[in-house]
Amino acid sequence: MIQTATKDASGRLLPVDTIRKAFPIFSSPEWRELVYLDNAATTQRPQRVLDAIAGYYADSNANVHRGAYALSEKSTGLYESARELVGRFVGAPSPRQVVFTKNATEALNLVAYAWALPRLQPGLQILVTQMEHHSNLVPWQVLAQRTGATLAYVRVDDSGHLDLDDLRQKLRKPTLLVAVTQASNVLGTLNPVARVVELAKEAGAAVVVDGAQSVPHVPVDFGELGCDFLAFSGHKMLGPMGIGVLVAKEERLEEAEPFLYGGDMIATVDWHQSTWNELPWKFEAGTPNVAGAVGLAEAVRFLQEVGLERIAEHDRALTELAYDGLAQIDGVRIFGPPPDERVGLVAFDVDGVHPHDLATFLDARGIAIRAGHHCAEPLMKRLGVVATARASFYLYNSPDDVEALIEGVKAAKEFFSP
Amino acid sequence: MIQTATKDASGRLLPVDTIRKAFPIFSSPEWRELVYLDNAATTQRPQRVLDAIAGYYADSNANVHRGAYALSEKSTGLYESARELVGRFVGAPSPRQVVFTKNATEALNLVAYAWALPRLQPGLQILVTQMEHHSNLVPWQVLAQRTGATLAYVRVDDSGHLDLDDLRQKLRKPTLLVAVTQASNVLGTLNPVARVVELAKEAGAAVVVDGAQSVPHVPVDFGELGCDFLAFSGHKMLGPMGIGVLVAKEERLEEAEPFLYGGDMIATVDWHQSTWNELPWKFEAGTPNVAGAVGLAEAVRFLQEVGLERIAEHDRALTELAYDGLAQIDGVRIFGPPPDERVGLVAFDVDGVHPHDLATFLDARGIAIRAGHHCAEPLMKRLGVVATARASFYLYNSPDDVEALIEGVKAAKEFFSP
Amino acid sequence: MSLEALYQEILLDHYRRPRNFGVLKDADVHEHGVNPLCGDEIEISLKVENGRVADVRFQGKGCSISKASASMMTEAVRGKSLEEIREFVDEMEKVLKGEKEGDPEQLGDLEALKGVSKFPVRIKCALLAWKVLEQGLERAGGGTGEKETT
Amino acid sequence: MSLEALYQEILLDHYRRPRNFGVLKDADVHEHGVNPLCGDEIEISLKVENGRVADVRFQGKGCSISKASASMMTEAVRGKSLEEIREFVDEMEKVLKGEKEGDPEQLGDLEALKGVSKFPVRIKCALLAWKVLEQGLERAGGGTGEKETT
Ligand SMILES: Cc1ncc(COP(=O)(O)O)c(C=O)c1O
Ligand SMILES: Cc1ncc(COP(=O)(O)O)c(C=O)c1O
Repeated sequence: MIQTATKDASGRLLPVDTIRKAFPIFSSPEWRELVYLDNAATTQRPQRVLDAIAGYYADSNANVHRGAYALSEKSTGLYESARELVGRFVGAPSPRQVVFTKNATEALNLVAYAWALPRLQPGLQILVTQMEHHSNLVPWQVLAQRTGATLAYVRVDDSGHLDLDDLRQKLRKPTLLVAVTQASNVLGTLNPVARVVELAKEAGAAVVVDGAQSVPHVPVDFGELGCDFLAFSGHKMLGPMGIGVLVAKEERLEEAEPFLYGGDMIATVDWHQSTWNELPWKFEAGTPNVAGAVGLAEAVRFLQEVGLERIAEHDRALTELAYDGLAQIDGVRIFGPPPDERVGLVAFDVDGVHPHDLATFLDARGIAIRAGHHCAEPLMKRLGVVATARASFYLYNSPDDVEALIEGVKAAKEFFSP
Repeated sequence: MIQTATKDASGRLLPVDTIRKAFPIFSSPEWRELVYLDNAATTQRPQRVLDAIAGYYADSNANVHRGAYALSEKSTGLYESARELVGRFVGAPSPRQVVFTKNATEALNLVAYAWALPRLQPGLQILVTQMEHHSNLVPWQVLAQRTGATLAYVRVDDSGHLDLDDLRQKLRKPTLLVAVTQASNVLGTLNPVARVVELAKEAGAAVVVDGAQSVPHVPVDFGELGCDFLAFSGHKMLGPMGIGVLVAKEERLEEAEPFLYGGDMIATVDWHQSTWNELPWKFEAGTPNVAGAVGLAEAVRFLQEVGLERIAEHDRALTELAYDGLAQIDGVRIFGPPPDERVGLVAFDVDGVHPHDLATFLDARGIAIRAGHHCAEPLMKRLGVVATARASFYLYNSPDDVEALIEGVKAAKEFFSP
Repeated sequence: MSLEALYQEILLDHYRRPRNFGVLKDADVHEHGVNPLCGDEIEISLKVENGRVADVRFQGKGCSISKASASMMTEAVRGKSLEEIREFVDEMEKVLKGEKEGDPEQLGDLEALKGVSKFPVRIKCALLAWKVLEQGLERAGGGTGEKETT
Repeated sequence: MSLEALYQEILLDHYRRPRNFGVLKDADVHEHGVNPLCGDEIEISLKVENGRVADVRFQGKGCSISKASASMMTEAVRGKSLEEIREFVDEMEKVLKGEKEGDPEQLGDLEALKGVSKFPVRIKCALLAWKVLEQGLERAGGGTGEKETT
């Protein structure tokens, strides 16, 4: 349906006009003209995904796993094949290693509560990078406080790269785990996760990878990364809200305690003792979001048809345009590495224009960007700012969108500090 | 839209034919003839709810709370007004007391981790009833094991009622909390929660009410119950999967630790210390299921239009029919109190026919019931069975559905133990 | 899939009049198993002689499928070596999951279980007795012929 | 809602040339506040005499709205009693939330903040300085006129 073969003149862009037709919001009367550049927060959804959700409810809806009737079997089949598909998409060796959660944040908290908490103690260290999103940071901060373990930060250098020497250095202390984002939601930096994993393994530490910004935008292979845990969210990759994923090494899941307790995650319940279900259901308590999983599977199919490589290329082409255009504006400072070392987003500030004012100003011109700390306050401190503006791209954004952004920033400068 | 004024001949039933038209699954080619009697597991969804979800994605979709642009403001507005509506539906005094979770199970685990865990210690007791669903039981079992607190059970008598004398007796020991379901998903029993709360308060214990089976079926008022916590699930009340609710006293939420850590639940994050957001967001980490909340709000509107009183009456009329019809079959044993003391479900067993065989047999006749332990293994032990069959009703079920069930049970008896 | 295809006469017969029902007093192995899904329980007692099943009994509560499957199993495994049984259990699992047709001659009465493959949630019922048997054999010392009572 | 209605000339003027910017050396109250949403920070120093604001300064980082609001505030509260200020803050909150029209004469320059009510996420920016002021007054002993330095 989506023309992936036709490349545009520049040879790197996707056929945006065709793609936009697949997304109902871009033909809604209210938002037809919207330049939506907040994709790192959440993406829009194609009609196909909405149809998959509604279709599930209209002809397959029942609770899963325990129903001895055909409708429940159908629902269970859809749920479990969504798991297989989503798992394969990120190179999970087996669906046993794929746990559905409500979002990436829950997936990361699951790792914290179920695996890390029982293993932490004074003298042990958790390493996080200075560029983590709060979701891959605050859980570790709290665990450190609760257990007496140490929380230490791996430095981010001035160019927005992870300081691997600092990591090597810090790994000399006994370390339970390293928490690292594969792609920063502020700097855009694509971290060398496989290398981080190598160093961590040598030091006997496990690695938790936050894939919230990478899985939607670049091909990710869990096996190749070699990490212990990988978390991501459906809503940042064209899927519905309310569904996230944790992929993990089987061994880690086996040795972890359960996290949420209740229906479906048990094998047997006696008055004072219970035993747990097999993987991955041991970690899925209560009625799961079957429709969410089905919707996410459809989103993955959509992404696969377009092709992750091509999406990454498209993102990068737009990022280059934005980077170059913004860099030329007097007083604009861009945070993070050059465009070819990042995913499709650019965070920046404008001298004399507060990011919040910029966002409001652009909003009035129909351009949606984000302003704030982007749930990465420590990184803001590291960068010496309180907030930045951020534009983030996806497969339905065009060079015109980038142009509108650049013109908007210029006009804002003129308006606020002429 | 729904004719709530027209009562049928019996005067107690809803206009089922009209209502069924609102549910797409009942006009799907595959399930048009389905007699769906597994509503206690999950309900079907009206088209309006599906439209609300798709409509949200098509013209309001953005991340909430932090976006300084109009689309995000629209999305935030919808999310927060869904919270108000759902809160009002169960008599929550303020939206600050309404936390969205992914299901009732997460809501109950939230209470366990965030409020109870830091307060439990050896010498303190958790009281649960013998009729709790695993979701309001296993979390407490595990907390008791972890903290050295005692888990004790409040007796269920042979008629399926809570033994209040036993509760009074057991409350003599220092008790942190009493966990009680408002309606049993096996016995159907509607527990005298307000009375339980009175007794518990006298003893200085908090009360956690599992409303998963009551909120969808009878009018529930959080203030009148007087309990500290009330949990329920959207998918059991015509809403989408992936959304649940915890309503709580403000004081309890204020004094509780956060549960999931990450984006949106923080006020400030420093390198080694964070502070938390206001209620209710302190408990909502990561991107919430906005579409789920919007869908649940639409489901609540649907239920309000029909009227909870009328739904309860309809359920009861069907339950009486089922109870009386089944009781007349030789070898059928019904668990729990008489129909006028229960919500709309009947669990039973049939001499010589295993519940699983019965479910498969009925499925072949197009009747979906549940067979098993219904996530209540301890209760099964109390009843002296390993499994039961259960039929549960809702506003789209008709006397014909009940008739089909009764005839099916008779035929199964004939088939398996002639 | 019709009910009659699942609940064949021979299956119902084994359910109503289970063969080798009970406990072996002088068993070498007692093994117990549960299907948490439906609460079915089964206990198998086994006498092993020269590495072959000399005698076997089962008892327990369960649905028609788990009971009939257990009953048929007791008839099928007598005289078989532990190695043969293991292969047979593998084979049965594939047949029940619909991954294999199976050899009618070898299957005998067990042929009647094939309908289960069309009812995914019931496959566990049919497999329960076999899983417990396998577990018991492993505990008894596997294919080495060594014995151990539990 | 147009940009011009939000960013009125007078607001931009307060933003670009904030009034009473700085710190009071001999202040009775120093109060600091943060808007976690956007990282805006503000510090207010206040001299209180006979239960009335004798002098006031603010400094901090922030967007145009929070800065202009702070700047206008410093002009509006001078000479006011703590009780009057409290009422005024209540009033401002209602005006900013669009719940009330407000009295143009009383508002003065602050009238220019009314456009904020159409931009829900920006209301917090406009309220920040006022919240910090209120907090400082409370810390200073509330309406009782008692003083306390922090
Ligand atoms: C009484 C009761 N409590 C709790 C639950 C758990 O609900 P959920 O699976 O939606 O978390 C259920 C439903 O299975 C229930 O019947
Ligand atoms: C890098 C990163 N990690 C984690 C998250 C959290 O994702 P979610 O809010 O879906 O749980 C986000 C998105 O906000 C993110 O950008």
